[in-house]
Amino acid sequence: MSAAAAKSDGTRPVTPVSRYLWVLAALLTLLALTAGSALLKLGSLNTVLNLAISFAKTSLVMSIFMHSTQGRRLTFMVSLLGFIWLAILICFALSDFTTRAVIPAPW
Amino acid sequence: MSDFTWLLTQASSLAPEVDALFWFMVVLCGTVALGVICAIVYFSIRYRRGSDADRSGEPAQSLPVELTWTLIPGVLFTGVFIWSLFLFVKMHTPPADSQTIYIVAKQWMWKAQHPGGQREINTLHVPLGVPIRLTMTSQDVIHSFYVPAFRVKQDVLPGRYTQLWFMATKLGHYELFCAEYCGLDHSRMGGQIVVLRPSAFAQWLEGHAGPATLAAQGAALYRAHGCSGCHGANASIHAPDLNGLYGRPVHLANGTQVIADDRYIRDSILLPDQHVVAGYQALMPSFAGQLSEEDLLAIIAYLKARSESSHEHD
Amino acid sequence: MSTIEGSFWSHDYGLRAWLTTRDHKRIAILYALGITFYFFLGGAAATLIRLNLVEPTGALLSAENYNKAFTFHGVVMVWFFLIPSIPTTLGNFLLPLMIGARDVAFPRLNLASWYLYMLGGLFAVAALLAGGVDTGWTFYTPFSTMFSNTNVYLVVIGVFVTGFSSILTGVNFIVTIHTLRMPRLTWFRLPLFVWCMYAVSLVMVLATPVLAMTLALIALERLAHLGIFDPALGGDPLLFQHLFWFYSHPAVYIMILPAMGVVSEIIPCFVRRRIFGYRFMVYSILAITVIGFMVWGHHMFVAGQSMYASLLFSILSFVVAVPSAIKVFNWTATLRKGDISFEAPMLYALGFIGLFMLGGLTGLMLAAPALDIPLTDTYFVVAHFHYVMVGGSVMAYLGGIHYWWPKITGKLYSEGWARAAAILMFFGFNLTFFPQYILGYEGMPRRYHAYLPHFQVLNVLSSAGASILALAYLLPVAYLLWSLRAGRAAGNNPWQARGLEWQTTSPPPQENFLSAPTVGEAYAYDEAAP
Amino acid sequence: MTAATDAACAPDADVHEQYDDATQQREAATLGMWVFLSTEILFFGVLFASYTILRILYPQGFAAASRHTDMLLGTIETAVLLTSSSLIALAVRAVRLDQNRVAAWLLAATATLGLSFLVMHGFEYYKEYTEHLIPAIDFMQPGPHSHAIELFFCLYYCITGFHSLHVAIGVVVISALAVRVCRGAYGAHRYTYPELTALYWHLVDIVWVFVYPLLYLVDRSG
Ligand code: HEA
Ligand code: HEA
Ligand code: HEC
Ligand code: CUA
Ligand SMILES: [Cu+2]
Repeated sequence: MSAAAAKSDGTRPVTPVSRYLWVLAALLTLLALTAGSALLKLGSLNTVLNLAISFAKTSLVMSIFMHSTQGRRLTFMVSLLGFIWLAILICFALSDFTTRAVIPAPW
Repeated sequence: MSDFTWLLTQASSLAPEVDALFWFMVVLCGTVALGVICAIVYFSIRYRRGSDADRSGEPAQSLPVELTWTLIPGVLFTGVFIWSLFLFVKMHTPPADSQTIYIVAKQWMWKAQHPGGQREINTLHVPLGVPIRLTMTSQDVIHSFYVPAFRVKQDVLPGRYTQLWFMATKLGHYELFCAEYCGLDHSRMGGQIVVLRPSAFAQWLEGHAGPATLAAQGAALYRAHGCSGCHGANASIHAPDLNGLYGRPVHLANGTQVIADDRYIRDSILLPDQHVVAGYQALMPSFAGQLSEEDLLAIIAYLKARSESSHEHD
Repeated sequence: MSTIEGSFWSHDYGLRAWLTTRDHKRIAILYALGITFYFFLGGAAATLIRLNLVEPTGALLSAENYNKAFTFHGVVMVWFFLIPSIPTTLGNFLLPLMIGARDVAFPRLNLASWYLYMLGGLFAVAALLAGGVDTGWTFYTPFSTMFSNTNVYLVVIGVFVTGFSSILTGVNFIVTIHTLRMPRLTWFRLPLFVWCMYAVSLVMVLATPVLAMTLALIALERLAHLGIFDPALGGDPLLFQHLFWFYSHPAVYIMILPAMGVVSEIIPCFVRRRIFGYRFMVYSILAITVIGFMVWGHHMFVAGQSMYASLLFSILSFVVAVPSAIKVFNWTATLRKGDISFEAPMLYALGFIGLFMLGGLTGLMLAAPALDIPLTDTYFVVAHFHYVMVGGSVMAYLGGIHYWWPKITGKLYSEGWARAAAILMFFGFNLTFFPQYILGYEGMPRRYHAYLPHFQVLNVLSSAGASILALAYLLPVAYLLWSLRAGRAAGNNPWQARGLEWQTTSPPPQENFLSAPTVGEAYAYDEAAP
Repeated sequence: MTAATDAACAPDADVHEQYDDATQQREAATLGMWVFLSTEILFFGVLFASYTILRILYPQGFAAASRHTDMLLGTIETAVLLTSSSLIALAVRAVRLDQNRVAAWLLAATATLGLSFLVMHGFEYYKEYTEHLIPAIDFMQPGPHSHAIELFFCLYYCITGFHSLHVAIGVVVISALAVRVCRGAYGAHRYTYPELTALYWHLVDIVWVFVYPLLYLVDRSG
């Protein structure tokens, strides 16, 4: 046995059907919530809310359907990698686009 | 001018300051490099195989040592960064009393327009000791305006204005290069900056005066394209008054506030719905494709002139 | 040919056996062939560049051909030579050996990566044959999308395909290191080379998709005038630059991290000491990997990027230099109280430290935006990156080839020739590229087909250096090939090195280890060999 | 390199030579898949990053453009994908419980939902074609925000096109998998491949979960 796989044989217990169905119900409710809230006039809050709901749906899918939180911790960390790096890309690029017009420096 | 000197000429007010940082870095990095190289050579000789140097008692790690050479470079780097920060901000901030000259780049030439309507190609005449601000744009691809003797460089982009400033401190002719790769004749897209005494510069301006000043050309375009029809005093359409607009903060319909600089005015003309002024309808049509980059610069110069005269009346 | 018998070389004969092999060692050899080919192809382009620049008027090539020459040089050297160089050859060969595994985790995927690499390379060569490309290796828009009428599609497809090869190699290595280590081979017992392979795989996996998609968008813009990067249609050319450098700055760490790994193996071996500050070496590898993703904007200081963003990227560029500093100091400290001998690999490694340091320090100057304004897009930058890439990575690559050559082939090369080549390379290199620092400071812009006469002296020096360099690169080809025929048998561990790869036979058998190797701490040069 | 010891493991014939045992092999494959999925996120990430930046440059234009998309179809498509995702999760569960027929049906249902997603997208594209909304093929939008709308639709087609490509690949792979599952190729001790396929499908779903509000719901109330 290798060092990395030493802990267990890696098989997780089988998730009950009801759990999957509950998640599906939750996902569809969240979908209804997004669609509904999009029709309300909330300004930029609309976008924030939409994205928050998207993240909620994502965590449901990742943790229950994809079992990202139930296996090894490594899997969980890897599952976040793409999102974190995408955040780096977007945030640093925005640091340029959102501060461009402000011209004179304060000193 | 094109003699080779080991020290590059310093012909602008920024040049000595940039050079100070540059040589400081050369000395700092040189010292560190020399130190490391000396250490390597010394160890290599002292501890070469077969030498009788004492080799006992050396640990393979040491936290204090590691922290020393983590923190010392860290502190030095921070210092250099702060120095460079102040200089960089200065290089980015034209003094308030700068004179503006407009530059339009295209494959593969530089076109300059002075406020008085004088135009030149691949040369730029500037007065000694006067801060000059260049407002630049490109008709096609990205170019870069580079004057080594002034230590200034700025990319020139299509669809956007970028700016750069310098104050020449030495008479003479200086090389102008295009520093961003722009296609076939990138290496020939050069020219000269001619620094003249202010009196000689004034003379030069007079000698090269065009039929009309840039602002006057702008005024003509302003009428010809029907801007005055909406923005004029007795227009039937509800459009903002453009007197005094240049350099003033503008409230936009989306709640933000911007300074009406060259770029803002350019965008207002080409992409009018990008920032709609608070309290107005997005009625203005886009003039993209109808006005060349030079026309736009002329209109901006005209609006700027109007603002300057209206500020005087305040 | 007794050493070859029973090794992976003789496991199976014939072209078919090689082209369908899943043995990581054979795949490494296949890669090495491709990579050497592309190095000399890129070198041929460099030869044209340097010949052309002997004369201020650039009489040898037309402006158009000159532009194609440096574009081809950059594209080939970056994507088809340097990025795959160490990971796919030394990495592929050694990674499983160093962790005591029988192969990488996904051998078939490994072979697929090689095919993708070759396919991508074919596209690049096809672009050359079809007349070349003239966008520069950076493909800046709108030039590359709307103005260039050369074979942008072919090159973009080539790089895109090779990108997948990188990604698959990265996935493979990450999984291999996580799951196939020997029992008791814990993370902090891994050789630094393995750590560097791990880090580099992460960068490949996280950065390369961005490049691939960005290049796909370039192709779409050309095809359908999308306008995302074209200001004439409302797009933003700086968006392209952000996306491109989000990949391409981390890519420079793809090039340097493996080199650092190689040097970290060579130095302890020829100094007979444990590497100084092992843990800090590991931490700095990880720091470079992560922070390296947050500095890309230092390529855009004069591009029209916001001043505030420039300052942010600038400070982070200084921060990312600190771990490199730690590494340089630790290598130097390893020499202290050692028992140093100067075989060829060690000469390369020492050359690496010096040249990488000079390149890195000038990188530091460029990271200060106030200095970057005059220096960017001049030969100062060209000198900077050749110091780190050629003086750094290529030196280390050659050092690694020499160090592991006996392991890979079972033969010893001529030590005298090898030292001569290393020294010649060092001097040729400095003569080629040091003058370029001065040229850059004097204001000579890069990518210039012709230049002002007063730059000529330095350019001639540089070209003279390049011819020495060319000779120095041809020498190893000769004596290494010769060693295959006439070299002495190397024995399993000619350098008395530690590390699991030295515990098997040279060359290793197809299944890597006939009996399980003994695991201990890395670089245990102060202990008796197992 | 000991031989497989775990009783729960598959016969050794299934284990490739570089692995000690089936568990290790399965962990390697799963980890590999997850790493690959991160690269997928970054592939799409380029498009999302471009979207973010252009939307910040042209907020009104993007709002106007988004109103040209079909919110009803978009919402149904989202529901379809979410449902298919839970079906494939159930399918993997069934494989693990050796319920091969159930699993095969669930997979078939998943593939069918995926297919219907593609068909709905086809309708959308056709509708947009008739409304002159397809850049480079037939784009004609009068009015103030024409450029921004065009950019929005460029991204819209890049994103949904690339996503539909993923869906299409998924449909093919899942259909093939359904057949093999039905033939009993997988079971309680051999479910790595179905599980990896499911991971892929979930990721395709997750991407859509972000595409939906970003493309269909910008300023619907305006
Ligand atoms: C292997 C590749 C490689 C590596 C490792 C690096 C490393 C670094 N690079 Fe370089 N770079 C390139 C390849 C590389 N670069 C390429 C290819 C380009 C040009 C692309 C193009 O435009 O075509 C480029 C361009 C480039 C630019 C843009 C120039 C321009 O176009 O204007 C900048 C600016 O910041 C920069 C900075 C740095 C820095 C800060 C590091 C740091 O990581 C360096 C860290 C190392 C050290 C600093 C040395 C060791 C340290 C010490 C000994 C410490 C002691 C020092 C003190 C206490 C002072 N690089
Ligand atoms: C790994 C990367 C790598 C490597 C190894 C090299 C190696 C070399 N490079 Fe490279 N270079 C780049 C990466 C690299 N370069 C990049 C990314 C650019 C930027 C491109 C751009 O601007 O877009 C660049 C640009 C660049 C320029 C600037 C061009 C310009 O801006 O106008 C120059 C100029 O001197 C140059 C020179 C050299 C030289 C002399 C070598 C030497 O080290 C090469 C020595 C090797 C040989 C000479 C091969 C020996 C073999 C033979 C001699 C056989 C030849 C066969 C025939 C002639 C049939 N390079
Ligand atoms: C059809 C009428 C019309 C025409 C013609 C027109 N404009 Fe406008 N313009 C407007 C309206 C309405 C606004 C305010 C809404 C907005 O910002 O889009 C405006 C806004 C502007 C602004 C921003 C003003 C501010 O206070 O920030 C500028 C600058 C401008 N126009 C310049 C021009 C120029 C130059 C031309 C001619 C080339 C021109 N306009 C032609 C109607 C017009
Ligand atoms: Cu214009 Cu280069
Ligand atoms: Cu960089």
